[in-house]
Amino acid sequence: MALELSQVEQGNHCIVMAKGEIDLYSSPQLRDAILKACKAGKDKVGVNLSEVAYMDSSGVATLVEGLQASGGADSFLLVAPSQSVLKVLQLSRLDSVFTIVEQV
Amino acid sequence: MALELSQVEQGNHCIVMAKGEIDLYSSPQLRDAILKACKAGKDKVGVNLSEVAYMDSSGVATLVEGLQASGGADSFLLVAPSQSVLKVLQLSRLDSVFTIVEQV
Amino acid sequence: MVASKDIEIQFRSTPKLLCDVRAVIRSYLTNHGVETDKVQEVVLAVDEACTNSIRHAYSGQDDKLVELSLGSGDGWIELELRDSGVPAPYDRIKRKTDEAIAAAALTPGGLGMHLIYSVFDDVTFTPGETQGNTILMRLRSA
Amino acid sequence: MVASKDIEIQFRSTPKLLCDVRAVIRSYLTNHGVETDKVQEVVLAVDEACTNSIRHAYSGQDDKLVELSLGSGDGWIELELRDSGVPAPYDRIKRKTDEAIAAAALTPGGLGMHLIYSVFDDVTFTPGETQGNTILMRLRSA
Ligand SMILES: Nc1ncnc2c1ncn2[C@@H]1O[C@H](COP(=O)(O)OP(=O)(O)O)[C@@H](O)[C@H]1O
Ligand SMILES: Nc1ncnc2c1ncn2[C@@H]1O[C@H](COP(=O)(O)OP(=O)(O)O)[C@@H](O)[C@H]1O
Repeated sequence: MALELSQVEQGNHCIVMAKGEIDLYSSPQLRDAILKACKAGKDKVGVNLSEVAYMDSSGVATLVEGLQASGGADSFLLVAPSQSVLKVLQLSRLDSVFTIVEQV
Repeated sequence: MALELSQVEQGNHCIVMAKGEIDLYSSPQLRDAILKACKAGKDKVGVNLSEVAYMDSSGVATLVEGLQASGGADSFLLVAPSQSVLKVLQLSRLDSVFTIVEQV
Repeated sequence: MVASKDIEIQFRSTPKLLCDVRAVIRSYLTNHGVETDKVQEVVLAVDEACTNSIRHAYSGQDDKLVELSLGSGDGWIELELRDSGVPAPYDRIKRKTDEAIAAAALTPGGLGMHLIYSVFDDVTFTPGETQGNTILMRLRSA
Repeated sequence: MVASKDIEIQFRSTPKLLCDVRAVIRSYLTNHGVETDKVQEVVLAVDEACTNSIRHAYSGQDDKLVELSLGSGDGWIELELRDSGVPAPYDRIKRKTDEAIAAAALTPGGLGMHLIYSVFDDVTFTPGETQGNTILMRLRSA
């Protein structure tokens, strides 16, 4: 299952919608999408992970990079992460580093 | 995905409910379940294939055997076959041999 | 194989493992842009070929080896299956005429080879001189 | 491996194929009665190990070979991964203490080995003397 990415602007948010599997192959695509969203000129960047069936540590590293690029946890949101994404964040003990919201 | 089988009696029908994948490994289990249903003393035997995600030619052969064991197409019904089961029956040109019903 | 090989799966000749082999074929084809309907047909056809190696080449012995290579390139997706059992008799595996297929339609059995020939764009079945079988199954890719 | 080998997958060292490798692991574990939650964790851990072979052992070269064997028996499910790249430095792959893990928690990276050690009941990582790595990952089965 490939990764499908799209960008949605919503008020002062720029949201990356991700669908599929995030691994060593697809995380560079996610990285590009997040960096593009950071440049959209909105206050906050979000990554909607509700339809991500699988994510590995290269995905986690990409999200950490996004957090840094966007200016920190106040301006970078993980939106509705799926159960498997949440699990990887917990296993990597990074769940408390991110701002996780159910919707924007 | 393993094959799960159960037997349901409904009026003058004895129905084998099949769920999962039917292949060379699991078709002997389906065979046993059908032969057991044939001995249940009902007028008609049905095999509900609505939740069968995969079936190969060993499954087709097992259904043909069931057709013979139960006394023919008047007394042996395929109930609500899934799209992938229908396809295999068509590919094997055996769809017209069976009585296919949407429900009993 | 002509295309460059991506994955090779070697599995014990037991029906129990067919499901796992189907999973990797399904994933590989989907990731190579084959449509869901076609994926289903290819998985079915290759499963029939694996089943034949187990039933016919190895007469059901479950401690032999079946090998499947997956590759792609040059506009083709290739799957090559190999066993080292009893070679198939040539007249049982050759492509049948439409009349022969119609005549045999109502008997179960003999479906596998028909499926393999209809699903793939190019099939080469090479029974060994004294041992083993190789089937190269090729699909034009998008 | 101690358990009897059922499947061996050899795949080219490209991230593109990881998805197909995960598909067969997922299927094998599910068919061996492992619960969905545990299947997810094991798939993740083995994927990290494969990723390490590609990134570290082969420095991203995509034309090398990674091998994964799956087997079961005697109450164990075993997965063995092998590459023939640069052997891992021993101090990078040894099991970390809880303190070391907590200290490293906020930096990305270094997660893979931690995951592998936490998910499996028994892990033996054997870097080769001069070449290659073997990781045997064992799970108690139901
Ligand atoms: N891998 C194989 N090894 C040996 N014989 C084979 C193999 N594949 C096919 N055959 C031969 O070809 C015949 C036709 O196969 P198939 O069309 O799948 O029908 P079936 O398996 O129902 O007989 C088999 O009966 C067998 O004699
Ligand atoms: N297959 C391998 N080949 C070479 N080195 C490896 C291998 N697996 C792990 N390593 C080494 O162990 C280190 C820790 O791996 P890991 O915990 O997965 O973290 P990361 O990959 O993020 O560095 C790697 O940085 C690498 O030096």
